[in-house]
Amino acid sequence: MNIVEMRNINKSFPGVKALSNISFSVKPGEVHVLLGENGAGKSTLMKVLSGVYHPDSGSIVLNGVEHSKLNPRLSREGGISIIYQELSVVNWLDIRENIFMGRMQSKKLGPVSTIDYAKLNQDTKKLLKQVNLDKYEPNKMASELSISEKQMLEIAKAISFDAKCIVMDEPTSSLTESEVKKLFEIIRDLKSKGIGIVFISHKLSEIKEIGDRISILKDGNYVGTWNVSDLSEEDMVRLMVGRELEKSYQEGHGSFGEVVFEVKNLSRKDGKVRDFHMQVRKGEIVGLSGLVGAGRSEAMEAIFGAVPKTSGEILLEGKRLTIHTPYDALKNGIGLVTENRRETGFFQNFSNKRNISIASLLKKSKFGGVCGLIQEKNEKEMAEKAKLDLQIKWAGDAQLTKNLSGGNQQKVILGKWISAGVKVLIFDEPTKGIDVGTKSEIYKMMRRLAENGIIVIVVSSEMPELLAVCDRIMVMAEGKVRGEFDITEATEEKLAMLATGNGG
Amino acid sequence: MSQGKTNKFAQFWDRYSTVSILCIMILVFGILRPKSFLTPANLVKIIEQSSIYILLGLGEFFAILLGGIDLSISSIMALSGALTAKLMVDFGFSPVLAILVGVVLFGLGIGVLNGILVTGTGLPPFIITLGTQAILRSLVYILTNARSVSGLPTSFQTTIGGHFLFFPVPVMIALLTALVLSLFTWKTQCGRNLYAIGGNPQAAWYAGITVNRHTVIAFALSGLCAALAGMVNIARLAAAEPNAGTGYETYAIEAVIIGGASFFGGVGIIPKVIIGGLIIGTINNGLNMAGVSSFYQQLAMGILLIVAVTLDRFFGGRSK
Amino acid sequence: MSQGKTNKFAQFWDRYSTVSILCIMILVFGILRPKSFLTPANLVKIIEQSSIYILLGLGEFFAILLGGIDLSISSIMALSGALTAKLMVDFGFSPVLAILVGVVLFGLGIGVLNGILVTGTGLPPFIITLGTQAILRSLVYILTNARSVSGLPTSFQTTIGGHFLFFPVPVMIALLTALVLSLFTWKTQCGRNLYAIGGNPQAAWYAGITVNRHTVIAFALSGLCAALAGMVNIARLAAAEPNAGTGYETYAIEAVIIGGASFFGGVGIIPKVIIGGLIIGTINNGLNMAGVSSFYQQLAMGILLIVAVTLDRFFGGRSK
Amino acid sequence: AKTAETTAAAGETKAAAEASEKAGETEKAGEAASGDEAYAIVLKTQSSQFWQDMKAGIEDEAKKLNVTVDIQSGNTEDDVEGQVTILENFISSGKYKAIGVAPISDVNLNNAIAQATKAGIVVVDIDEKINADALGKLGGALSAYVATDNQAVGKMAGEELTKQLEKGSEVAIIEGKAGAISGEQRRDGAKAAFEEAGMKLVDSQPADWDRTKAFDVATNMMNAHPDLKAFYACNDTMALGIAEAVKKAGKDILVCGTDGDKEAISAVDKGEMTATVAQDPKAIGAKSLDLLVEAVKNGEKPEVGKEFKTYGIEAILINKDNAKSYLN
Ligand SMILES: Nc1ncnc2c1ncn2[C@@H]1O[C@H](COP(=O)(O)OP(=O)(O)OP(=O)(O)O)[C@@H](O)[C@H]1O
Ligand SMILES: Nc1ncnc2c1ncn2[C@@H]1O[C@H](COP(=O)(O)OP(=O)(O)OP(=O)(O)O)[C@@H](O)[C@H]1O
Ligand SMILES: [Mg+2]
Ligand SMILES: [Mg+2]
Repeated sequence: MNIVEMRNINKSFPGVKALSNISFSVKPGEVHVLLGENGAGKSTLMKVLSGVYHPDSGSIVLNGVEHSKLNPRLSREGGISIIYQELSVVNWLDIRENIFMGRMQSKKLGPVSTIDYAKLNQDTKKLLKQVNLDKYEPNKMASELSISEKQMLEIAKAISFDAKCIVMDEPTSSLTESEVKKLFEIIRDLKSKGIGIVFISHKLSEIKEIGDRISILKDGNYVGTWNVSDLSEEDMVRLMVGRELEKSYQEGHGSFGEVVFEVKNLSRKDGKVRDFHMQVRKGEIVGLSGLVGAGRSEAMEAIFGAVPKTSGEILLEGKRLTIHTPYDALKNGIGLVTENRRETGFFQNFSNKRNISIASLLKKSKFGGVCGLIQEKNEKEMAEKAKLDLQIKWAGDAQLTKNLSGGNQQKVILGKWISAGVKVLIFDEPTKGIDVGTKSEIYKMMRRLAENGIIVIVVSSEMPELLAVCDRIMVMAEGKVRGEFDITEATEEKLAMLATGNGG
Repeated sequence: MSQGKTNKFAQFWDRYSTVSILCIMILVFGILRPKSFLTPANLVKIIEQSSIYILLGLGEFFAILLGGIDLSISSIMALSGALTAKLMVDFGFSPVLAILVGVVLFGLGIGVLNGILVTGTGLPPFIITLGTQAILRSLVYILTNARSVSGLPTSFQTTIGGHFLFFPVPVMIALLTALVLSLFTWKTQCGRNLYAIGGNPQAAWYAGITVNRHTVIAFALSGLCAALAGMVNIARLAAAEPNAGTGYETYAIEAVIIGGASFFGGVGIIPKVIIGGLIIGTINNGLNMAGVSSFYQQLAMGILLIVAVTLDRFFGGRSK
Repeated sequence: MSQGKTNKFAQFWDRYSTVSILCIMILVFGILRPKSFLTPANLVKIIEQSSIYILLGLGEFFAILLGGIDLSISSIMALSGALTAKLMVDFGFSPVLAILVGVVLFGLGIGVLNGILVTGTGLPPFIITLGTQAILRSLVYILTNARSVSGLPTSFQTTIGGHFLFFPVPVMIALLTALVLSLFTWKTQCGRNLYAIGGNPQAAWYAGITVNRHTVIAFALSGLCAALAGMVNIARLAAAEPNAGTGYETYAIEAVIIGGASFFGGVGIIPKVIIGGLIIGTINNGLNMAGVSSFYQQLAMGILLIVAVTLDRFFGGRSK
Repeated sequence: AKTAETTAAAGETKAAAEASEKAGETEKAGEAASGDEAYAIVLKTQSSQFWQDMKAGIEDEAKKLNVTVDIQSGNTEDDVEGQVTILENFISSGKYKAIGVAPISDVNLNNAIAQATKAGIVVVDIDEKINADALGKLGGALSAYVATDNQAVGKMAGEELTKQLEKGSEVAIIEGKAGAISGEQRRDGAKAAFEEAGMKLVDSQPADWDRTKAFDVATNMMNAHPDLKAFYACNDTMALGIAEAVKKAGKDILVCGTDGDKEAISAVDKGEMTATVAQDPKAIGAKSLDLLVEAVKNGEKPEVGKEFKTYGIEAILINKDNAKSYLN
């Protein structure tokens, strides 16, 4: 019998049909993979299951009980536990309170029931051990954990429910490799206890490794369900994108011009980056690899002037640049596509047009962006051009960027920097959470930029990505450059060895 | 929360909610007091009386646009008025010079100070301006020794407090300020940047916007508008009062919020602030005209605030 | 912004900043006025006078904990006080019954109403409670016809306004309330849920916490504490004043924020609110004792607010 | 307490004469009082001219009598609790044997006064008439009451206006803040005068003692009642705002204020205002201090229920005829 049975679910948001007539089920002890492009409706389907969204029609059977409308509490009582795509850790609560949020063990104290912290500590310690976080005490503030540790905390929380079905919405996108291994161990253990898992990821190799069955969604429609072993990675891509993806990653031409961009002994005030240096030649794409926390994003932020640095020289086309703020960087033709689109990439209250034009306008302005006039005609042309160049799919240049899918948001951000005519463009995790189709488009775009003489630097935690787009890959660890490989000699193993500090 | 409201009414309301509320109010008061309320003279009066609320609202708008708030505007209004009056009366400054020093320089200066305190400490503007509100009010008392300053030059009074082509000059000042600020928000880089910062301060920083500098500018504009309100006020009254404007920051906030700006920043337009200010003026005038007892006036104001903003929340698209 | 401050002083300050500020203030006033300020009688008076700020601060704490604000507490304080007084004086209720109806039921009820308005409309608490502040104040005037209500039963006065084992009863009430609420926030599920909601409302909702219900509870507590302040106040004055508490929401907010709570929600503890309230009481008392003119008292309050919160911002760990 | 009220009523008529007569006597009292006696006075606020003048009057008198006096006030005219705190602090400082109070409402300081009585401190009531009944019940005692009778003030203003108006003319009142007793008494006095003279009171609204509000409210009233002939304002701050509104409206409407602020007197002199009923805050302040000093000199102890005297400081009508003489 299925532990979860969703039938004919329909769900619309203003202007979008997110789910049409989707049915979905989970059997005990299986890992059921959900696959689809960005915006296909995976997260929405799971949020319907967890009661965050109410479906327009359709029914959900949990434990043999039929529901037409759930809420998070009811869903949990029905045996569902979920790790949401967006982290839901409360920074100002400690670990145990995060795990047991809203359902802490109580004991009677006269007429009132009070929280039983002793019991809570015990339970927490057990869970932390399971997810390799036992170096922390249960009363450690969650704010002191790194992003990937927070994700592990979410996993601990999810397994603490004794749920019959655990949903994991892109749990691996912010985990390190060893943590992914740990997670898979946990999943296998849960399976053996007869717990059903829904697993969402854009990383096809992971799906092959851990999945049992796979359901594919496309634009809110149901494509089909298969056994994972019956599909090759190519099949998956074809089914979710609806066409064949040509193996697109063409390599660079091997021979490059002189060094045009150079960073020398860059150190940050907070010590997260020390003595960083890099050289980029004309037409070359340089990648930056390393473990989470190695200081790659931090180095890029420092180049970009977003954080104070204590030392460092930045040279572009032989000229020394003075960069104290992102404004200075922009003025000197440096752009940064940040790691976190939503928080630092674009303006939720701005239309596509405005999001694209902002940097170019700023670049033309004076006195720290204070003086300058706006010509709307110009803006419109700029947006139109970006749309054509980058093949952005939008309903119009006046549509709010926040209503685009992740991939298209990313393209808008790209459009912003390209319109500003940057000479150096730094990409930080450019394809995080972006589906394979869009990914290959973005790779092509990077190559095109490099061919047009723009310096392209790519920071990524996904080694296949770096191996696919870069001409040279540098490795960082503990805030320092550890070494570099030409693409012809780089392999995942070599990169990993250098990143973890073994060999060189 | 959204209930698929793609119907005509919602669209209409989204665009015209604030104007509609104003019209409904005028209609209601017009029906209640057809002879006294709906006269051209009274309507002009309403606009004149609203000019201070509009000016204060314009300033507050910039603080709220950044997702902050400026509680000190009422004190700035009083201090600037008192200073300008003192300069003319006790120090013999010419009106032009007094306005330059007491309104423009002072207003901008004190606003810059607010801005520097906010950006320098990183504290919520609510706290900083709560502090400066108290400090500045106390400076008004110290400056004036809690006495009103009268005997302003006639030329000052008849120009700023007078009429120009039938229209009261305070109205002209308010509308002109609104026009300039509208252009500023629509057509200049700086204005655009303020919206960006209000929408997402972190993204603004990463896009190359000098966030602190712009925050200071927003508070400077707030200070300047408050000082202009102070100038209009002393011209209208022909005197500067130490207690002037006490509690008026509330009117300003109401004007901005009723005008559809979001408390979370990044949303709102100047023309709607004007309507917001007119709404405040109309209620005050209408309730007077209708002879509503003062006990009930606050009641009406409170209910109106909640109802207007709720309507906007549910049918308007903007203030989410 | 953090500058690697792992030194001893920072750690100490993080924990004891609020207490330290209080101690410094007591020291300063003690040196200025050794004979009148630092007497046991005066110190007890300070605590007694602070009891209203503490009670209001305790209520405000819950609104701020959720990342909101409650501006209506001053009006609730006045209305509850007036109602309770009327019930005893005009309707012959026994004190116990009057307190039950006028303080407990009324305070909770009006708080629940605030909460329902906030959750039902989805509007910022600032706007809603700005509205209810005006509405409730106007109801006080209507209820009392803007006259003070005196002639409270002696039993009421001597109990609530009197002493118990040397200690003024208002102090006992404030401390008892603080104790209960401390336990509530530390030891109960509901209390912890409030922190979770304040820290990350979406995460709380995902975790199955009934966010709306808890928001209503927070405002109910705010209302109850304000009503208790109203009760203490009428007992202290031996009368209910229609203007009671005007502007006191500011003191409450200051007490909470000086006490280190964050305006963004999710951070803060009750004991520090008590210290915050004591700080407000000490400044008021100390400035009186030092014979500072009322002009300069506001000045001092404003500066102190900014300085205290800035110190906490730069050396304290929590209120980021 | 009942008897107190009756003697108070009787005392009122004599008061003015007594006040002037005693000038010489108090001088002697001053000599007798030793230099380090300290007195305290709690005022309503210091943020208006009336209270500033009263403070000045007290300070001048203190210099004359060679005593020290500490004067404090609330931050605003609404701050009923703030005043209590101040009075309590004065009491608990233990420095004072006699304290003067100008309460915001008729009862807000009662409980604190009762504390003063218990501490053996003599209290003189200034300006706002305390509800003596309620005070007595709480065990508080007053030594004297110094004020101008606000109802009489309003009446005087009303009569001055009606003198210049035809019977049946439309008149309006601009009140202070809702609930402020002194304002209400003035309003009631003016109302009575208008009724007696057969005027038609068309509107009476508060403008919160605020000049801008008074300006706007008056403008609106003139629009609503085009035949309006006169305004009475419960203080001069508002009267000046009204006068400005009248001037701007280009109408010929009488405006009478209250308090006798310098600015108002000069407006009367210039014909911009019709009249103002001046209280003499300096005299009120000085008299209050005299009484405090005298009580201490006489070793007076507070006695609950004892009758206390009322010293009425006469209000002065200032109109065009005598305005010059008050403008030094
Ligand atoms: N809160 C919302 N309001 C409006 N539309 C939404 C909302 N949440 C999701 N959608 C829309 O529903 C559709 C499905 O989105 P969903 O997040 O489920 O995609 P997804 O498959 O999880 O994509 P990804 O792989 O990027 O996580 C999209 O078109 C999205 O825009
Ligand atoms: N509020 C909204 N109203 C209308 N459509 C929306 C809204 N939000 C999102 N969408 C639609 O949802 C689709 C995907 O949006 P969404 O933000 O969920 O993408 P995503 O891929 O999940 O992003 P990410 O990978 O960064 O998490 C887009 O087609 C967009 O048009
Ligand atoms: Mg998703
Ligand atoms: Mg995604």
